[in-house]
Amino acid sequence: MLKIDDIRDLIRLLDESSLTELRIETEDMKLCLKKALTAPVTPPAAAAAAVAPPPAAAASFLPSPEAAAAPAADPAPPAGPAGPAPVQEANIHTITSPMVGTFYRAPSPDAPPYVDVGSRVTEKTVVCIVEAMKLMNEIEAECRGEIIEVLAENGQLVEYGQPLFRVRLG
Amino acid sequence: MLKIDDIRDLIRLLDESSLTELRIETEDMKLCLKKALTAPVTPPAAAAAAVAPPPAAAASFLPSPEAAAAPAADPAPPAGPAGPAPVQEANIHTITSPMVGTFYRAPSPDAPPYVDVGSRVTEKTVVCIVEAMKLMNEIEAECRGEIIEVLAENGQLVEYGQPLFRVRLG
Amino acid sequence: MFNRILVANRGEIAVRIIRACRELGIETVAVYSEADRDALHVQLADEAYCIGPTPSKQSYLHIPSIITVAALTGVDAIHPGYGFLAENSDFADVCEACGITFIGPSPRAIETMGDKSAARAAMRRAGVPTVPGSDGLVADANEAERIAEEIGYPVLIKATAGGGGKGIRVVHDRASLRQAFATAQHEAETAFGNPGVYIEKYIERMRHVEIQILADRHGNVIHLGERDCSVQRRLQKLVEEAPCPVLSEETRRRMGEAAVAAARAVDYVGAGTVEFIYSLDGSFYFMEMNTRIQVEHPVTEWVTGVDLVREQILAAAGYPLSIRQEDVVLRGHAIECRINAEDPDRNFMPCPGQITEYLPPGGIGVRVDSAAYPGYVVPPYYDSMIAKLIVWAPDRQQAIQRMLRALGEFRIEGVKTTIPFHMKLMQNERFQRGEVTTRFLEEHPL
Amino acid sequence: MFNRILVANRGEIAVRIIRACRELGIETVAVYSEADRDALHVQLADEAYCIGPTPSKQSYLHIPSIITVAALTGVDAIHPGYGFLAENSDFADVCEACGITFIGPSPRAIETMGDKSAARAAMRRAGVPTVPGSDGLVADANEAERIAEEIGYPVLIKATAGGGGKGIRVVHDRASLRQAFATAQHEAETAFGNPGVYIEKYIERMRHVEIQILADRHGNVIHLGERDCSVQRRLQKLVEEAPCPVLSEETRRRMGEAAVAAARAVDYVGAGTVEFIYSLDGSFYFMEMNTRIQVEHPVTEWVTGVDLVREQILAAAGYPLSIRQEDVVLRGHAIECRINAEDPDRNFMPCPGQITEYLPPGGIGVRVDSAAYPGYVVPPYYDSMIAKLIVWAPDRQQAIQRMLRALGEFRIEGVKTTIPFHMKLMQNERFQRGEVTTRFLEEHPL
Repeated sequence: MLKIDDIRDLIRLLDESSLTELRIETEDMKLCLKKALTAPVTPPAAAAAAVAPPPAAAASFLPSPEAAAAPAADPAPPAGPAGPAPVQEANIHTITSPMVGTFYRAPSPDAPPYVDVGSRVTEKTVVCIVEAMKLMNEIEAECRGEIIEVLAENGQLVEYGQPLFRVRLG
Repeated sequence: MLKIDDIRDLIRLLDESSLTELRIETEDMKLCLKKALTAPVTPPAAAAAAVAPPPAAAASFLPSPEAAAAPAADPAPPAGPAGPAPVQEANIHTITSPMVGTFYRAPSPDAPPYVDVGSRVTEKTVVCIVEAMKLMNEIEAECRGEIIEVLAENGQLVEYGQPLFRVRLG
Repeated sequence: MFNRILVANRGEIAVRIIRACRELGIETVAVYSEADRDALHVQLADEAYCIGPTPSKQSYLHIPSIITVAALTGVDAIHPGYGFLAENSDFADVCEACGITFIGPSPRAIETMGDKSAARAAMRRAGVPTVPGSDGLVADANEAERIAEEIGYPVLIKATAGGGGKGIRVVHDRASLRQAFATAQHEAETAFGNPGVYIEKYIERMRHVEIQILADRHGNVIHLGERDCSVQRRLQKLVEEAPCPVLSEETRRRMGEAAVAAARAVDYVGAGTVEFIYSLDGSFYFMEMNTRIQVEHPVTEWVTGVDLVREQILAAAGYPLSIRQEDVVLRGHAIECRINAEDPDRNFMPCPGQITEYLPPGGIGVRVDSAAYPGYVVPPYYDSMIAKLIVWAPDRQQAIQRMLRALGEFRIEGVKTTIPFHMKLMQNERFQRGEVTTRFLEEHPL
Repeated sequence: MFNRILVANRGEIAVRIIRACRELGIETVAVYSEADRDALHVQLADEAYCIGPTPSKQSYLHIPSIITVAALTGVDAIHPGYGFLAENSDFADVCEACGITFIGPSPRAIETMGDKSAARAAMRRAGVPTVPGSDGLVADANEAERIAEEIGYPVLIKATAGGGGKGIRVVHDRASLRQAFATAQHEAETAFGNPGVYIEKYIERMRHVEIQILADRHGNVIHLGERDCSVQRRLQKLVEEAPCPVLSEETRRRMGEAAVAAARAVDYVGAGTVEFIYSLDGSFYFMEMNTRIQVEHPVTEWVTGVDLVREQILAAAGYPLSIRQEDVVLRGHAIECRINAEDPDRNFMPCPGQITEYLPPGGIGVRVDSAAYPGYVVPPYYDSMIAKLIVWAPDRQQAIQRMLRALGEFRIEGVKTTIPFHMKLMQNERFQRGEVTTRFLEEHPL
């Protein structure tokens, strides 16, 4: 009869091999090990989830007749929806948009931007404006640190939750 | 018999590996460990495959209205379809039915069975009859050894490929 | 014609609208809450924007966000679906003010029909039969008592701002009227922010029969026959069918004409539904008008061959209706079952979760409207409907057999559904004979 | 009525038959080959039996095994579907001899229509127009030459035992006739075990138009309008529609009457199809009769509202047809696309394999007949059809838009399919204008 160490070995062997299943039957014992089909099968959930991350991919789960017919003729779609916020690195904070609207980096077209890469911010520093329904919503940093990346473009439609700035805390 | 610590080890092993399933059956114990596929989704492939193995489960993928309505009133369904032949143990041969038909263990109702558990068979030994289209087809052992199990019942409908006898070779 | 429409909804109705748009060559813009990132309507639309967090109030009901997306994506029109903002006249107003077509009737029509007591009054003026009751709002318990005596018990006290079965109390005798009246007013105030209530005679044995109407901007108003939605649980519809199994041709005609009169009374445009109480003696009374597309619209689509969402969009764009009243011919029988993620064995407790396996039924006479797919997670935040299963057959008996067949084929694993309930219902002899009132499930639990 | 039917087929048509039986309250017995253990028809039937190994000859074409299961499970009838044993008169004979109803016409009718030259002769006697050509089999090359001169080139040399586009040669001039005749005879002998050939005028620019008929055992024969199956690739149908976009009401009537006469000539019972060559000048000629249910039957079901498989089963059980000729009314337009596991970019090379993701389209006017499901493995041993996608709309243009919408929604991953081909076809202007002959794809590759 197989011992626990034998089984451990078998698991490791199967794991490292390209095999997907192992069955042993003896007079006094049956053992069956199975492995998920590594890559070939994308489970639907993963496929669906995979839809979100890359911007503009949200409409790609099912091809639209138009898209299939004229893949290149699409008239400049606006920025795709924001994927789920990227994994937070330690010490880095991402400022996201609290509403859907137009993103403006400055209070007026000819004014300098509120912040830029390298700017120091505190909780109350206004970092941008998101315009919704003709209302200019000043967005505050809500953290203390240094802007290390601007993630949205001036005048762009930003979604709820879309990352706008990355800030190194401190 | 496995101890709780062994099982704990096995769980950890399975968890850390890319395997998804582990089954152990011994005389006095059955153990089955399963893991959800990456995302907690059952990939359709695995789900569909799971339909086949247990005999009589083939018709269960979609419930029939009748079945759901009156689960007990089903008028004696004949033996379910044969599942895939069980894994061949070393030294054991399974004689399967080469056609669909009625299984008879003896040449006539009052004659003794061709073979029984313990009977010695050679390649040409007739082990049973499968009647199809009023034709009595004598089935030969096609192996040499000792009958250790009779798997079908006299007068039963047997499918193509259905296991009829188990023979210990030698 | 519209080039681009924003779909201000989620779930199967958002998918339904996207399908209609695609067939019309109209681009679609979907909006979604954070919980609906992986939703089918998001995947099917040409573009999709996250407009807010999970709670509806901050997303699907949040007018500023929706209007912002509409303006920034340059849509010509917004389709509100049903629920959410579909019967919100403020929203229709805002759309109009922003130069975006609201696919639905005028804000005034929504408002009139949304105020139940104003609607009753308008219907009476239009000559549509209404249930005996108060002329408008009832000021106090004394007046309530007087009216109840006049029309006879039992009576209903209804919140004028209610709807969809909410804000209603039954009073069986004088002894309990005063207490009930006070409670009803208080509840109406709390639930709807409007304490106004009115009184109606309570018709105990009734069928819920409703007429589908279509109207364009050129004065054409037609009706497309009725739907029977009598199978209800706590005033929520579970099964709908067309035609109603007990309506005479003559009553159908009169009810249809009443519905057209109701629509004309508010200068209706688009698709709408006039709900009637159908008493078992053959008389009928106006109940309310739903100024939007309805969940159960597919059964009408199948027996008439008319695509209601398409007509609704075309009417909003100023096109005349594609059919005239005389072209409306009912053919065969259609039934819809609402497949909800609920456990019928545990008092229809909602069962959100992941659908691990999903295979809808197919073949002849079967339609499935759904936003589900294998791996989809039914979120616990919105309604529990997973799919609408609609069947058609030449007659009702065959339609019931077909529904039973399709329900048996429908494979949904991972969450409990109402499929077993519907299978029992389809095999119930009373249901098969068409002997159903709105209290059917109460009186004959399956 | 039958209590229990054996379904002697696999794939979507087996599922179709099981669905019809279930709706009629008839139990079903499925049979399957070793390769089809996990097939949907096996899962859906009330019982299922493995009857042999993978090759059709040893399973789906193996009469003794099928009859054995039928006898042992006590079925009243066998439905052969299409293909396999559906047009095998020996099988129909054996069924009869065993006291089991064969759901189809008599063995004699199958035989007559299966012998193409005998069928032509029978049709001429019945007054059904046939293509100019030989009176029966052509004995030798001299006779062939004489007939070809008479009717004019180009001509077709056809194997009397052929069918479904197999065993046909085109001869364009006298120079190549003798050689072609000899080769054709040899091929016919080799392929069908019968060297008999006959000659017909080759009509180059034609549409394939066929009439659906239904007949019962009480002498009622009706037709249910036509299907246009002109979109073909190597004589294999890819897309079918009803009605034919160019047929006049008058031609429809005459063609229908000719089809009824054809059916009456062989005392037909059940569902059958009379295929015609429709020449662009408006004339039509009998091509052949298929004595079974056809792949493309759903388009007729949708425009007529008649369940053909149900009628077929009821007729076999001795019931009269449920509709009369005057009740047959065509409504709207239906199109079917055959979704095959083939790579349209690589010359329609078959692509068997596992379907890793599967989500059929839904919503208004969409029907899917399929035996696929997520995880299903399309075996390489049988035909490559995965699904039939059928749409209905009030007119042809809307039906095309709807088909495009549904094709775009249809999600099949893991195998290549003909969906991209169908999307191109639906967007082709000639197809949209209905200007299609059987050589369309040859002359205008998509």
